[in-house]
Amino acid sequence: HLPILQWEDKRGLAFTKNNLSYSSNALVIPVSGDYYVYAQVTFRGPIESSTKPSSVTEIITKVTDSYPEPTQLLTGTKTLSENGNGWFQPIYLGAVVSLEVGDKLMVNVSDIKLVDYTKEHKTFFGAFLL
Amino acid sequence: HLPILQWEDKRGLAFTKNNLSYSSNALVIPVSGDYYVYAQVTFRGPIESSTKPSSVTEIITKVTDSYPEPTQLLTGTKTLSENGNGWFQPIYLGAVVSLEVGDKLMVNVSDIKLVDYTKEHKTFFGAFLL
Amino acid sequence: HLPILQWEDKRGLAFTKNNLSYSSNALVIPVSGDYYVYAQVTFRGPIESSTKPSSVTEIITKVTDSYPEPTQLLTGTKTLSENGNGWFQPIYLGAVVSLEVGDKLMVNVSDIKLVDYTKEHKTFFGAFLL
Amino acid sequence: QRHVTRPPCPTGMNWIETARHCCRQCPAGTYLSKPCARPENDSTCLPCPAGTFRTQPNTLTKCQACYECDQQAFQSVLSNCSATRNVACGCEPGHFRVCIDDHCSEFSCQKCQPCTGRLIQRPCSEAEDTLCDSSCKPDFYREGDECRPCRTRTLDTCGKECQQACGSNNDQGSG
Amino acid sequence: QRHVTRPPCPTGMNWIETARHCCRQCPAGTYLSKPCARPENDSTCLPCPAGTFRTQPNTLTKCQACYECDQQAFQSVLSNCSATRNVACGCEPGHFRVCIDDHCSEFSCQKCQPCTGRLIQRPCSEAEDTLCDSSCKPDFYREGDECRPCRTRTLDTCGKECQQACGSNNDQGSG
Repeated sequence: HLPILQWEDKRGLAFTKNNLSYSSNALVIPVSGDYYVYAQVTFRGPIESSTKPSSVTEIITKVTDSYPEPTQLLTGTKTLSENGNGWFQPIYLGAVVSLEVGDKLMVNVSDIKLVDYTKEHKTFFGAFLL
Repeated sequence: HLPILQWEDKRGLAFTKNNLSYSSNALVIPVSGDYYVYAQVTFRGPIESSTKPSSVTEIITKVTDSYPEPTQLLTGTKTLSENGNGWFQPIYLGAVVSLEVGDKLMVNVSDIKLVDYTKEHKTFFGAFLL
Repeated sequence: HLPILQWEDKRGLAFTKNNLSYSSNALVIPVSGDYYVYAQVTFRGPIESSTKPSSVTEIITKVTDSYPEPTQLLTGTKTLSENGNGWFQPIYLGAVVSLEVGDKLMVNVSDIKLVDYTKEHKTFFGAFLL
Repeated sequence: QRHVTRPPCPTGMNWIETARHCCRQCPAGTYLSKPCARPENDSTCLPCPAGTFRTQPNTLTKCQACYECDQQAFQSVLSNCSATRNVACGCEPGHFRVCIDDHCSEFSCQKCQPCTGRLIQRPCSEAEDTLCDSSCKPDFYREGDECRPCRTRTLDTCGKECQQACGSNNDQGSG
Repeated sequence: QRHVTRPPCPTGMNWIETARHCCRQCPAGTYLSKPCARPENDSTCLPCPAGTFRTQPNTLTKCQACYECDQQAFQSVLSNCSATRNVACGCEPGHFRVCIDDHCSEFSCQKCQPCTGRLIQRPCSEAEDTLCDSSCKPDFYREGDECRPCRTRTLDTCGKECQQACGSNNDQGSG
């Protein structure tokens, strides 16, 4: 499967509330219900590795005890046409999904090395109960 | 007007709740109030028809009994610069709008043939009452 | 700092409610709490000035009495690769942030002249209390 | 919540959910400020505030915000927004319209090409760029896909075509 | 709600939050319609409705929606979606797969190149474009990076390479 992003959950703008907790790279759902789940990943390049990626992908996935495989909830895939040197490509995803207590939400990306992790306001991930 | 997208409202991740119902390509508003309305359409190409589109557009529109014309609520227009072969372009839109009971919400696109309908987590549409 | 966008808060689709008010280019927070804040800016070109921008940026910032400098809450930066004539580039941002009563929310952009201000459904800004 | 199907209103009237009866529509250019107390009475309609419009009779509580013409992108106002009609935008003189999508709901205005050194087959218009003649005007010679005035030719730049167009008589050349 | 850590369920069973006990998993191709009343009883499992599937034993209340093959982008169905397996897509004949990302979870189907005037080193396949021989076939001459049939050569287009490939004997030429 695609690599999983790790998140800061305490410092700066990050916070968890209403029992929504963050552990081992996932937001853990405390109460069954409908949640608005969202995430933005800013991708950027070029990076050392020579090959220029032809696309970047961000996927919000759900892992649950009731099923052995992760479920893809939201996906953003963008092909890259920037030729020059530096490029930036933000992908925002957000939607309402039905979740069960104990479900885990994670963000996968096509290539972790392309993720701009330098500023908390460029790459972020969250959810709130409706 | 621009073609209207059709949606799956029962299978897989799709669901309707709290009397928000889906009929004839539209979400029907059960109760007047402020709603957060959102939609993502993933466009992709090339497709058979030779001409390469110069842009793609997604519009969330409202139809109401109180007015004979649809109202454009949210619009995302992106010009395409991918030259090569396969290209992907997601457009996400979301905002709070005031709606009346009976109003209908729809998603229009510049070209239905360019919409990636193959996976439910790439193209989605929804709303929730605040 | 980057230039601040001005907003229409009464006419057409625009409205303010539940004491969330708009004054001197900012949404003023009436009650402390967690808000889902969002904004879309559609950038477009070319415009008179010859130089073609290499990128566009949208930032949602917070100004608070407790700190002399604005805080960047959400940022979307996209490099431009459209060469031809007309280009369009929408950037959508949205996330939950903790705000205090009296905090002011604003939208900054890399270049005001590149903002498509012509249609209210292409560039918009809002927030709602969770 | 019992979902009652609403009785259809007679033409010219719309169902008002808050009043739970039909009311007469407000004319174009106005909006519904207060619904009629009873179907027989008139609704209170107010004119659309400046900067907004309604092209059709309606029972909406707000008018639509006028679009604006993109003056920074060489657009010009063909007709201003009125209470009953949205603004209409075109291109400034010397520019023509390039549609961004096939409905032309979005368009950019591009500079008309000047046809230097050529005759104009069809002048630039709102919808189309100038169409230049393929051959060069008299006293102009072709170089690549440009037409250059004969007087600027020099001995070494004046190839076969140039001599044909400008005559080989050197004293005319600035060379 | 006191957050009690759940006792692990025996293999083949999952914890059911609503029932607050473990229940047997439903087999692949079905979903949990009603949880078991007691761990010893069976859960009520129903087959996945048409257009949905579950590849693994589960206690989910819904099946996953099948993907669709992108027929407009020259994809073809290798195997249909079944209750236990998602659809599998490939490329139509005469097209090969171009992966959009290195996991090839997304791919587009591109027309195989025809190798006009060249021998085929390796035919086009699902995974790769045709590999054309670098030199031209007999009775073909090279022009730029194309191979043209000798019979179409004319006096002024038939340079050195062309004469070598097609022979200088003019009566064969169409010139």
